[in-house]
Formats: sequence, structure tokens, C-alpha cells
Amino acid sequence: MHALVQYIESYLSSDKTPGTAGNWFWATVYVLLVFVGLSIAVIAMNWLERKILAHMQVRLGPMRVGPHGLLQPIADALKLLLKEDIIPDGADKVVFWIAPFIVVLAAFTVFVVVPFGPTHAITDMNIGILFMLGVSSLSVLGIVTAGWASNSHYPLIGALRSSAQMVSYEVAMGLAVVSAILMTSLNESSTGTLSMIGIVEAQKAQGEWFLFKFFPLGIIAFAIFAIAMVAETNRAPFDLPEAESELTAGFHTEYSGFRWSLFFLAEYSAMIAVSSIAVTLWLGGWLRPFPNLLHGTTWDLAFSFIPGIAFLLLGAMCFYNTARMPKHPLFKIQTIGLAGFGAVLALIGLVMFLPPVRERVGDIFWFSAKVAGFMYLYIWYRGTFPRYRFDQLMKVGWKVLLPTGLALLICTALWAMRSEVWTQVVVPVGMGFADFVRRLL
Amino acid sequence: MHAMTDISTLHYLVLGAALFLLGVIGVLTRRNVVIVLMSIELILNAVNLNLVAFSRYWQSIHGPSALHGQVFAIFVITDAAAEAAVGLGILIAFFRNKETVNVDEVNLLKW
Amino acid sequence: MTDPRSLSPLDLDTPDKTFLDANELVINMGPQHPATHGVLRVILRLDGEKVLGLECVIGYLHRGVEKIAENRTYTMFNPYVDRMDYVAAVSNGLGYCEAVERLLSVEAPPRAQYIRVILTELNRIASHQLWLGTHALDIGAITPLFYTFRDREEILKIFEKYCGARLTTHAFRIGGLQYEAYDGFERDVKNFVSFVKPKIDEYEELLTTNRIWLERTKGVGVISGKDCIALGVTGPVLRASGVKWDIRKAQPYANYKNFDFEIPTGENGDTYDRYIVRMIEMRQSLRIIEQAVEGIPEGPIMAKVPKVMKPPVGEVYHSIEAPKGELGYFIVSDGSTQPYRVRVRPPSFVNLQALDLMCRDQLVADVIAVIGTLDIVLGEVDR
Amino acid sequence: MNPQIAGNPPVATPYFFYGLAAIMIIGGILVITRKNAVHSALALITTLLAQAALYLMLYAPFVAGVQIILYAGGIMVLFLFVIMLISIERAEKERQFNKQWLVGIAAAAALGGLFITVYTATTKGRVLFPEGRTSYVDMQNTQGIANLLFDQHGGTYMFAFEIASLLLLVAIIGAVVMAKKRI
Amino acid sequence: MLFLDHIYLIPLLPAFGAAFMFFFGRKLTKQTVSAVCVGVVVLAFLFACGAVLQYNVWAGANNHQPFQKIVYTWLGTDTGHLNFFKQDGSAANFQIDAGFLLDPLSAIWLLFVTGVGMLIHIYSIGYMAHEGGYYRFFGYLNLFMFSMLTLILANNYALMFVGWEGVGLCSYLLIGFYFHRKSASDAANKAFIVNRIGDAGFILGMFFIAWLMGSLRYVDVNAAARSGHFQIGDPLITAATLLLFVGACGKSAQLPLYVWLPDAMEGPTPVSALIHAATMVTAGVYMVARSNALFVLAPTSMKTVAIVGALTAIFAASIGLVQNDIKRVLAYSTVSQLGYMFLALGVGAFAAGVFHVFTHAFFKALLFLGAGSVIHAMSGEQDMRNMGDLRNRIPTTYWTMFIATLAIAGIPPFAGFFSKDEILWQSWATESVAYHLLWYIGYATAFMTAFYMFRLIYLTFWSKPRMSHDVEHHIHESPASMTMPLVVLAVMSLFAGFLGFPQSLARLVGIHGETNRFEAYLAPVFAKEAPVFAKEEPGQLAAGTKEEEKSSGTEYLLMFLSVGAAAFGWYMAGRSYREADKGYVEPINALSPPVYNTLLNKYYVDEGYDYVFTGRRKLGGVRLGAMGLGEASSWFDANVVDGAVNASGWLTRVVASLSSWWDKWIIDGVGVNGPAILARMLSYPARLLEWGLVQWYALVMTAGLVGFVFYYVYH
Repeated sequence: MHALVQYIESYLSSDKTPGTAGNWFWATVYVLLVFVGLSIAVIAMNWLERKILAHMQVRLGPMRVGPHGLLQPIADALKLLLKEDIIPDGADKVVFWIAPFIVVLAAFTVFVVVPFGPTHAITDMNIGILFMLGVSSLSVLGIVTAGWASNSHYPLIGALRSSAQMVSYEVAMGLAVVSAILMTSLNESSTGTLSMIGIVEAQKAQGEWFLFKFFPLGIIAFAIFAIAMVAETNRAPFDLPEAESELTAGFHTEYSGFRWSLFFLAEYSAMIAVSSIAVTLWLGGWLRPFPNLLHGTTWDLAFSFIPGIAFLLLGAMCFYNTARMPKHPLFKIQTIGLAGFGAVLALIGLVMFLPPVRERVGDIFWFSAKVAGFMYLYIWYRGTFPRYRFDQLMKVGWKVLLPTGLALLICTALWAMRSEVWTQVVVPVGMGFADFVRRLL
Repeated sequence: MHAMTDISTLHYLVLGAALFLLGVIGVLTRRNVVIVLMSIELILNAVNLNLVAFSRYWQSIHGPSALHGQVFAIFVITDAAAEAAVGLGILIAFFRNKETVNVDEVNLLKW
Repeated sequence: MTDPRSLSPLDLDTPDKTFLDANELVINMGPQHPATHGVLRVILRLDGEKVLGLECVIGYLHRGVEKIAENRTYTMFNPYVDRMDYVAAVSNGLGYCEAVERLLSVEAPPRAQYIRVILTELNRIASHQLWLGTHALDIGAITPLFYTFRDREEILKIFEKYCGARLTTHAFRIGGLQYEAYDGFERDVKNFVSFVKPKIDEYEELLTTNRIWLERTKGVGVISGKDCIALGVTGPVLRASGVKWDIRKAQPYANYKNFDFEIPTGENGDTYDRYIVRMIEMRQSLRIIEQAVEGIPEGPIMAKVPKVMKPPVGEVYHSIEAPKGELGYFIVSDGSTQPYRVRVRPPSFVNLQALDLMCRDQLVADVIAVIGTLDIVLGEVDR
Repeated sequence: MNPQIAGNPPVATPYFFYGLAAIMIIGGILVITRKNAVHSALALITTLLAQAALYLMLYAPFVAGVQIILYAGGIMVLFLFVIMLISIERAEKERQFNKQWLVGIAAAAALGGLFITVYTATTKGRVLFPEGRTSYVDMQNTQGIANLLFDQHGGTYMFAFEIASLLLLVAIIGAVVMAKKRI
Repeated sequence: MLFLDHIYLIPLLPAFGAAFMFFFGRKLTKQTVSAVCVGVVVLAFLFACGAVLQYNVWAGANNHQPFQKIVYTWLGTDTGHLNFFKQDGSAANFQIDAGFLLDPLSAIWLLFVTGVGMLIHIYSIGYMAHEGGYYRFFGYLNLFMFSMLTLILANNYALMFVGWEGVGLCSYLLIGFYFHRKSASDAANKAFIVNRIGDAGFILGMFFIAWLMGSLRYVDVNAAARSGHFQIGDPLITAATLLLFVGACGKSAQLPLYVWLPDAMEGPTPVSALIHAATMVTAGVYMVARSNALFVLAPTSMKTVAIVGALTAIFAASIGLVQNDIKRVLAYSTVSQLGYMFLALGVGAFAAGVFHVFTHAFFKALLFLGAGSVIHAMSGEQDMRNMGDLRNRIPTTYWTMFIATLAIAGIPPFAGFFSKDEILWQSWATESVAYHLLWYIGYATAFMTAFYMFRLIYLTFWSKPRMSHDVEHHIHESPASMTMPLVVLAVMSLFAGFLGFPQSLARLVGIHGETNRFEAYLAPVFAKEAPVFAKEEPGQLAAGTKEEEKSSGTEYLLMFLSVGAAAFGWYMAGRSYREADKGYVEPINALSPPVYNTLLNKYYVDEGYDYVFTGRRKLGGVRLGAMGLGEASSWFDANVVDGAVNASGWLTRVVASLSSWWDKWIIDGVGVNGPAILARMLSYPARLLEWGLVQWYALVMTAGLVGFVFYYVYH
């Protein structure tokens, strides 16, 4: 028993990710943790999207299953699992089977390199960001095959649209990412890196988020990425592949039940994944706000209380709503449930005040909070924007984002090399010109 | 742990040769142009595997920065992309004119 | 490329060539489709995503309303008309009642006229709100739908209080009204007016200057005033094309000539102009309601109408400006208690003819927008 | 086992190699035997991904990443696109192999025989392909490739890199010209 | 001399307008179109006024010669490409110029063509405001003005023929202006074809003149004709003048070629007014008057002209009695009045005929424009049966039309009275009693004219309203641009007659001296003929010689009689139609239905032409006329000519098949294909390497690879 505790402690004090350390056991544990965490996140996201969207649209959203519809996602999941699994006649059965798995696999695999903290990643790859982009681009394959295998017009058009859209926006996305990677090489000691952890470390070392670096270049890059990532995940206002008024449901029109839920899962995981990339590249990943300005043990302590406080606030909200529940006997169970949920949240908050916990969950909390901000943006877009038309979408991708991205890349490079540019280009040319003018006179 | 012998360069070479042969058979026997093009991709990948394996071997002799094989592999992948784009472009033009994808029906220099 | 307008009418026997060659791909949209507003079936002929032509297949909701009329007395047929354009049932009833009144040569008393105008204009606002919500939903903005339905609810509440029904109201009777306005009717209407004014600004805030909304609607589904007239298109669609034609002004019925309001017109005849025109129309309707509710005279609500209606032999055509355009009733009386023939000129049916013209050379996604902007109700198209 | 001292253990055991090799061979066979081109393409994708894993085993992570992005994410999507554009129903019902298939297999078999003899041959006392053993070197793979391609002093393969970009440009234009109906 | 020297600008101004419309019209707004087109015509009118004034001054100083301005020589012997021999075998210096001539005759035509044309242009602005093809219409009108002015101002027959054909073309274009209407395009075709027949006569007559006189210039022709070289009654001259008269019949709608003019009413009303009433149709009169020197040499032709004119006058007037279409009544009236003019020309009263042309231009244009205004008010309704009681609704139109009616009916002191009376008097005044018959015909026509014109007035403006409800709702007076020309023309109809105030009447009121200014003005053109008659054939023709006038008493009597006839016509029309209501009965129908139907169907002339000339209908199973000729020649071609062709073809085929057999089996089989087959057999092995299958190449490559590796390993 003691040995086990010691083992865990020794691991927790390690400064390497399990993959880097080559520790199979811990790697497996991490994979499971990430998988479970991600599933919970998707479920929570499902509930939150419905609730937030509903409140934006002056309605209540799910209210029946559980207090404030908290159990709705679970009910949905159950329903989906129990539904009849329909494969259309004339569909290519094998491919129809495989397609959702490809999508889900691609969406989940990218989390192998997502750094929730300096050591809280499954592994740290030399080519981390490349791996993320590459694997997330594999989901296109799943979508195309899904659309094709359905043997129906709407899914096929949806799939073609979807793949064209994703391929197009990947280009702009890649350019934005490259300009961020360029910034990592400006560390005095480092030569630049593709590693996700390395990128965050570079931001820490350079003392600013890449969002604000080379103002306004960093912000432009981030904006390009932020637009491209919405398109990449087929979300509003770029949700053409599944525009229900035009194509019914796009590439997954013919899917139902469990396989449909896989697409659903993949979509939300992909949203979280691309948000993680954005957070890692531009928003300082797991770093808490102002790590350099407000440093020192006192500030560390102060910031380490924030996660606990946040959970306590959530718990308090639950209790407040419990008090507002109708006092009718029929609502008794719901009231109790909400109170219980609040209690669990509060308990978690309290646990987070414990020193060993609070020292380690800070990274994960900040990372998740930043990602959650992006998730809220996604929902907000959906509540506000109409849908682009396909030619307009392509126009935005190829005629606006791509040239901007190229110009941005060149500007970033020139800016990064400004001393060399000055000493090796501007000064010699200027001298030569001065010489020419002198001779002329 | 290491019951089997370590994997040597030759293992990769044999695997590469096998893939190469599969690709050659595909190119020589299939009628569908798309599959012929895919078989060419197989051949290119077999070559790439050899290149990377040799690069690894070369590194063990000349030090870690001797990555020429990998650089070659990247060039091959670039060429493969170009080849696929042009090949598929030809295929589309061909299909539009002849309504077929069978390579042995392309036995005229022009149509 | 040949001009798609010169192509022959949709030839459905065209073989579906390969997808790649995609000269002509025939796609069937509806009758079960979220964006066809009911059971409209549209057969599209596409070149890639470009529409070469389309054909509407209608009749899935045909109930033979006009035929039913021939076996009902004039009074009995009145509720049927509510089922045609069910989102503007009050307007339908107004048109029918006024047509029969003309046949009988009676006129509803002034008080009834005022209440009729108020209810009809309220219904126009309700219809436009429903249109706005669904149209925006088609284009992908889901939020306005809820805003408009929330505010439309207030109108339905007034209807419910007035006559007990919310949708198919059967509010008017031949010769006047069945019910006196309930206590507080004026107050409710005034409250509604002051309630809904800022709400219309709210809808506009969401959409009018929204970049994506502009890109999706400007220059989409353009139709010229000339084509509108040639096709018989009426209502906001016609007005958005720059033709100032509103029956309320052109051939005033009820007592619209007593009210001061303006007829908005557009310039380009595109989807955006139609949107703007309808938004202004809602405001103008509020203006009319305000004037009408201030001036409701006292007096009877029912003219002298025989219990058994036997209009003299003859025929009458009477049309009103329904929310969707000119709604006309052509009634032939053979002197008996039942009409010899009732023919309805439904605005939706006529406006739907313009769909083909408006969608040519546009993209598939625009077809959705154009169907939405035409504001059709299939109950009225098929009757 | 103490995670702290794990250092650089072997990335994968021979089991992995044989497993991946089997996947690749089976995938390759499926590629050249399937009637349906989409199935062939999926098999090829499997092969390519397995090969990417082999690259990782060979400590060539950058090549592996490029393989995934370019091959699996780019070229194969292009293939799938084209397969969907052309109707394959007819192609499925036709003869799959051409008339000289027997000759082709014979030629391939001859080539295979030669490979076997070459890989097992020694000439003039010199082993043609020595039984090289890979050794594990910890290094910055990506930076190394970047140095070869374009380091500060011109880069060994700088010129080739530029030529490759030109090739890609030509390929893009060529593909567009050929595939577009009306330019 | 500015205007005279640049007289060619008068036709060129409208030509510019037409060309501008042709090139840019489609893009222009209606305002621009009207500004350009009407502007050039106004300019042309002002220019014409200037030119005539200058001419009068110039002529006074130059012995009243015609003024000639030759811009360039179009074709002629002095250009070296042409030899020309006259009838008597002598070579002539034959020239055709683009030349312009102004003398009193063309001056009169010039003034009323540009003047009336200008008014009608202005009228058209209002009338056509809501029609499509606005620029097209005005372009055609300008083109017409150009052609008409060319016709008038030409100094030779050839250039006149250019204008002649030009007005024919414009007439065709404008009749067919509503080309989407079958009836309009048919009418246009009819007008064009009928005119073509007349033109053939004209062109032949022109050839005769050139052959006889060696020149086509008026001055040369007139000089030659008056030189005494030709005998009166010279058969060649008679032939030439008769042929010219055929042309005049076509253009001026005389029997038997009048059929196109009533149908020409399919065109827009301003066109009817301008072309088919006031200007173009008088081209025939102009041509005959212009050729007066020739005509007086051919008494037979003169008789023909007079008889045809008189018959046309009564024939058309009788049809006009019963027509119901307001424009058709006016059309037949035009034909009838043209008959009057020819009657005058035929009896040698050239000045009287021209005077009638002059006055007729004003009141007929006014009548047509007024009818257009009525039609405009009636929303396009043209049938008088559906009109009635319009005088209070459109008073301006009513009053102006009423004035015109008084004028045409010959009620003093309106213009028509003077001109018509002059013609009647001149025809009575001829020596030959046979000519008195012509006077009777003219007299009856005068009565009919008054009757049908007042019938029109009563049916349209008086009587009971018979139009439908909708039409009645829309009746409104026309815009100012339409009524203004009406008023101007009405004033002209009132006063134009005083230009030719008869001497006798003048004596009656105590004025002495030259009162018939018109005749006096024209004297230089016509007066020279008198001595020729007097010398050669006294007593046959009265011509314009005042010495031979009968006593004034007879003239007063005749005047009184004709006014009486007009008044009686007025009275009869009033009695019959003043109270006409829906379903009124035509008095002629009541008298004798067969007569009525014959008149209503225009004496069945069109049907007759269909039977006899066009062959559109079969006469007793036989097709006559043009189509009959076509059928016959078609039969001949199909059976006789083609039969011969087919027979020779059959013969050729037989021979060819024999030759082919030889070629195929012997020459090709043995001589050509034999070596080729041999070559193919020999080259087959080489072909194996390059037979186009890509995979075969790949196979060869693989084989090569195997070979190389094998060599490398085992060498």
C-alpha cells in the first residue's frame, strides 16, 4: 500500500509526460482519463449548448429530465444507444460501418498531444502541432466516406461540401499556425519547436502570449485561426454540410442511433481539439493570467484558490436555484437532485482548496477555462449568425483568409528577422544608394 | 523482453520490396486507372520506406544529422502529390471524353 | 453557355448523366423537406450548384375548398376560408365577407368596419412575424424565429379573447361582426402596439445590418417590376420590385381610405428589399391600428342581413390586400342559398409562379432563400 | 519500474514491426484486388497510416507527420473525391484485370525472385546489403531536416526544395487545366 | 443666297435624324428621340421657308426660271463609262445628277410637306408617347421626310425615282409598324407590291423619256417637249405618259391600283395623316404636274387621266358612304379627293389640281389627326358604330374636325370650296360636251363627299353615346402636343382657300386685279402650254386660259349648285344620323340591301383581284394570276425539265456502275490493296512494341528492370 502511494507520489512529482517517460502504465491511465474527461465534456457541452442557446432565444431549454434538464444528455445518450440501427438499402455496408469510427478515431487521437499542463499530457511529441493538424485532417476521410457510402444525393453533396470546406480552410489554418510557430524560435536559447508543450514554454519564456506578440500580427493570426477553426468543425455560420434547410442533415442524413451519436461525439471533440490548439498557440495554454507580472508565492497562492472558488460559485448557483424551485410535491425529487448536484460541486470546490490538489489542478483549470471560453463562442455564433452560402464561404476561405495568411506569414518573418533585415538588407542598400547619390553629385 | 531479434534495416528492405512488388502487380494487371494510380502510390511508398530505413542506417554510421534519406523521402512525397494531382486531372479529362476508367481503352494518342 | 432562360421547360426525362459531367442533375426537393414550408415539391435541374430551372409540383394539400363552397350556404362556407391561408385567417374572412356583402348590396356598419381593420392589421403583423421567423431560419439564423413567435403570441391572445379561437378565427360575419369587442379590447390593442414597436427594432438589430444576412439576401432572387406584373405577382414581392401597388390604397375597401399610412416600395426587387418592405409594412400596420383604435365609433356591429341569404343572380369579384398579396374572391350567385361558383385568387399560388424566374442562375442555397422570401402558404396554394 | 529513469527505451518491440508489416501487406493486397475503388482507397489509407507508424519506429517523426498530412489527409482525399466524381458502378461490373495479367504477374515474380537473390547474395566476398543494426539516437529530427533543407548557409537541398515548389506549381496549373471543363 | 445654295440640306437634315435613330436610337430616352427627330424637321421647315423666300426674290430677277443646284454628277456620259444614243440615233450627253431644283411647283410642295410634316411630328410626340418602338417610329418618319423631300427637290426623273422608292419603302415600314399584327404586315406587303406595279410603269416611262429626249432633267425634257420637235399625239410620247401615269396611279391610289390605300390604315394614325393623306399620295399628282409639258403632247393620256380620276372619285366616295371604321372613311375620302386632283390634271387645269392638293393636305391631315385624337380618346376604338356624343368631351378635336369637314365638303368660305369649285368649273368649261359627263360625276361625288363626311361627324360627335362603359370612363382630351397641330391645321383649312380666290367671285365683291394668287404663282410652270393647245387643237381642252372661260353666270350657277349639293349632303346626313342610337339603320341599307352590301364590301374588288391577279382563290377550279402561273411553271419544271434531268442521270449511273466494278476489283483489289496487305503482314511484329496500351509499356519496363538487375548481380 505504502509502495503504491509512493509510486503515485513519485510519478506526480515527475517533470515528464508519461509518453516521454515511456511509462506504459501511466500512459494508459492518462488515455483513459482523457477519454472519460472528454466524454463528460461533450455531455456537458451538449447540455450547455442547449441551455445557453435556449436562453439566448428567450426560452428555457430542457427542463424535464432532471433538475433544469441536467440529466437530459444522459437520456439522449440512452435513447440513441437503444435506437434501431438502420443501414439504408444500397449503401456500401462496410464503408458505412467504418466511416463514423474513422471520424471519432481522428477526433480522439489528437488529444494524445494536447497539453493540459506541463506534465499533464499523454505524450509530448517532437512534431506535436503537426500531428494534431494531420490527424484532425483525417476526419475528412470519414466524412467523405460516410457521405459516399450512404448512396443518396444529399449526403453525397454534404460530404463533398464538407470536404471541400475543410480542405480549403486547412490551408489558411496552417498558415496561421506556422506564423505562431515562427514566434517560438525567437527564444534566446531555443531554436523553435513544434512540440505543444514547447510552444507554451516558449510563451512563458518570452513573457507574453503569442496573441499579443508582434502586435497586431499575433492577433491577426489568431483571428484567421479562430475563423478557420469554426469552418473546420462545420459549425455555424459555416455549417453548410449539415444545413438542414438545404441538405436535410448533410453527410449524416442516413445515419441513426449509435452511429449518429458517434458523429455527434466527434463533432464536439473536434471543437474542443481545435480550441485546444488555439489556446495552446495563442492564449498561453495552461498558464494562469499574468504569470510574469504577478509572480511570487503570494500571487501563486492567490491564483491557486480560483479553481476552488469557481466550483464553489457553481455550487452556490445550484443552491440558489434549488431555493427557487417550485414548492410543489411533484418537484421534490428534482429539488433534492439539484441540491445534491450543488453539494457535489461544492465538495469538489472544497477539495480543490487542499494544498496538494490545488497545486496540481491549476494548470488543468486554466486550460479548460480558456477552452470553455471558445465553446461559449461557438454557441454564441450559432445563436446569432445566419448561414453563409457555399460560394461565399469559399470566397472567404480562398480570397480573404489565404492571402491574409500569406501576407501575415511574410510580415511575421520579416519582423522576426528585423535586425538581420536592417543590418543585411536595409543598411547595405541604403549605403549603396547613398554612395550612388554621392557619385552622382 | 527481447525474445525476438532486433529489427534490422533488412527487415524494412524486405517489407519495402514486398510492397513494391504488390504495386508493380497492380500497375501491370488492373484495368481501373484509379487503382493503377493507387498502385503507383504503393510503389512510391515502398521506395520511401527504403529511403527512411537507409537514412536510419546512415545515421548510425555518420551521426544524427545525416538525414539525407528522410529529406529524399519528403521530396518523394512532394512528387507523389504532384503526380496524383496531374494523374487525377488526366483521369477526369479522360473520363469526361470516354465515359470509362479502363486503362486499356486508352490506346489512341488522341480522341 | 446558353442563357438558361431560353431553355425549354424542365424536361424530366433528361438522363441523369454522370455527376462529374454534371451538365444536368435533377434533384427533387420536398414534399418532405424542412425548407419548403409545407408540402411543396420542387424539382430542380442543376448544373453543379447552379439552378438551370425548376418546376413546382403542388396539390398535396388540395381539399377542394372551392368545390365545397358550391354545396354550402353562404354563411356555412365562411369558416372554410380560414383554412386556406391559415396564418392570415382573418384576412381571408374579411375578403369573403366583403365579397358576399357586395353581392347582397349591404355594407357593414362603421363600428364593425373599424374593428375589422384592427383585427386584419393585427393579423398582417402576425403573418409577417411568422414569415420573418421561418425565412431567417431557412437562411440559418435560428434565433429570430423565437423572438417573432414570442411576439406573435400576444396577437393570438387578443384573437382568443375576442372570438375564442387563435388561428382559424372565423372572426367576421357577413354583414358585420358576431361579437362586440370585449371590455378592454382597446386597451389590449394599445398595449400590444406599444409592446411590439421596440420588438420590431430588435428583429432589425439582429438582421438588417448583419453582414452574412446581407450577403445571403442582396441580389438574390431578383425580379423586376415588369416581370412581376407579367406574372401577376402581388403583395410585398411586387412592392419590393418598385411597383407601388397596394389594394388598400388603389381600390380602398373596408374603410382604409380613412387612415393615413404609406406604401413602402423597394428598388432592386431582391430578397433584401422584400425583407425591408415587410418590416416597414409591419410598422405601417401599427400606424393604422393606432389610428383605428382611437377612432372606433359607437353603433351597431351588424347590418341588416336576411336570415336566409339569397343574393340576387349575378357575380362579383372582390379583392383585398392580404399579407401575402391580392386575395380575391369571385362569387357567382344563381339566386339560391348556395353560391353557384366560388373562385379564389390566392396570392401565394400566383406568387409561386415567379419562383422559376427568380431562381434561374442562382445557387441551390438561394432557392431556399427565395422560397422563404415569397412567403407562400401551401394551404392557400393548393386550397 | 521507476518512471524517472526510463530514459530512452525502445520505441516499439519487434511485435509492433511485424504487426504493422502485416497490416501493410494485407492492405497492399486489398488495394490491388478490390473491385470497388473506394475500398481500395480505404485499404491504401490503412497501409499509409501503418507506414507512418513505421516511420515513427525509425525515428523519423517529421516524415511520419508529413506522411499523415500529405498522403492520408491530402492525396487520398483527392483520390476519394475523384472516385466519387466518376461513376464507378459500371467499372465494378466489368472485367477487373487486363489481358496480359498473367504476363504481368510473371514479370513481377521474376523481379521478386531477383530481390530475394539480391538480398541473400554476397558478391566477391562483400555482403551486398549488410545486416545493419539501428541504434537509437536522441535528436531533434525536425530541426535536422530543416537544417538540411534550408540552413543559414544555403542548405544542401535548398535548390532541390525550390525546384520541388516549382514542380508543385506546374502540377497545380496542369491539374486545373486538365480537369476544368471551361477555363 | 444662303438657303438656296445649300438647298440640299433640306432633305439631309431629316436624313441625319433617321441615321441618328438607326445607330443610337435604341439607347436614347423618348425625350431625346423627340428632340432630335422633331428638331430636324422644324429646322428643315424653317430652312425651306427661307429657301422659298429667297427663290421668290431670285426668280423675280431671273425671269422666273427654275433654280437648279447640282451637287455632283451621279452617272453620265462625261464620266467616260457610258455611251448613250437617242431614239433618232444621235449620241446624247446623258447625265443624271444629284441635283436639286426649285421652282414654284416644288416650292409649294416643299412648303406644305415640311409644314404639315412638322405638325404631324409634333402631334406624334403625344400620340406615340405610350407606344413601343418610339425611336423606330420617329426614325422612319424622318427617313420618310428625307425621301419625300428628295422626290420633290430632285431636278431629274432618276433622282425623283430614288425619292419615289424611298417613300414607298417608308410607307411599307410604317404601315407595318405594328409588325406583330398579321393584318398590319399583310397590309404593308400589299402596299409595297401594288406600288411595285406602278413603279414598273414609272420606270418604263422614264426609259422612254430618256430614249426620246436624251436627258432626264426636267429643264431639258421640258425644253425638248416645247421645242415643237414632237407632234401632238406622238404615239411614243403617249406611251411614255401613259406609263408615267401608271406609276402615278400606283403611288396616288387611282383605279385600279387604289386597293392598298384603305388597308394602309393599319399603320399608326400620324402615318396615315402624313403619308397616306397629305404628302406621299400626292406624289403622283406632283409627277404628272411636273410632266405637264409631255402630257399636253398626248391628248389620249390626258383623257385617260381625266376619266380615271373622275371614276376613282365617285367610286371611292360611294364606298366611303357606308364604311364604319373612322379611318377607312377618311382613306376612301382621300382616294376620292385624289381622283378629283387627277380629274383636274386630266382636263388640263394643272393649277387647279395643284391647288386642291395644297388645300387637301391641310384639311385631310387635320381630319386624320382629329381621327387619331378621337381614337386616342376612345382607347383605341376605331369603329364609329361604337362612338357618339363626343363633342362635349373632346371639344377641341370636335371643332377642328368640324372645320375640316366643312372644308372638304366644299362649304364656303373654307379652303375646299375654292379648290373643288375650281376643278368642277374647269371640267365644265372644257369645250367637248363629253367632258360635261365628268362634271356630273364630280358633282355627284361632291354630294357624296358632303354626305359621308357629315355622317362621320354625326356618328362620332353627335348622336347617342354607343361606347362601352369602360371606354366611356376613359374619354379625355388629348395632350397639347396633339391639339396644337390640330388648331394650326384648322386655321390653315379656314384660310388657305383665299390664296386661290376665283376671279369671278372677286369681281362679284368688287375686287379687281389678280386674286387667284395661287394660279398666278404657278403660271411660270404651266402657262407656256397654252399656246401649244391653241395652235394645234383648239376647242379640245380648256386648260388654264382665262380667255376661254365661259361667262361668269355659268360659273356662279355651278358654284351655287355645288354648294347646294354639299348642303343637301349635310342635311341628309344630319337627318339620318343625328339621333343615331345603338342598332341604328343605315339609310342605304334600308333602301336597298344588295347595294349596301356591295358598297360595304368595296365592290368586291379585293376578292376579284384574288381570283384574277393573285390567284389566291380558284376561279372554277382553275387558278389564275400570279399563283396560277407559278403552279403551271412548277408542273412544267417537275415533270418535263426534271424528267429530262433524271433520264440523263439514270444513263450516267449505269455507265458509272460498270466503271466502278472495274475500279473496285481490278484496279483497287489487285493493284493497290495487294501491296498494302503485304506491307501490313510484314509490319505486324514491329507493331507489337508500340500498340498503345500503357500497361504493355510498363510490362516492358519491368522486364527491362529485371534484365538490368540480373545483369548487375550476375555479370
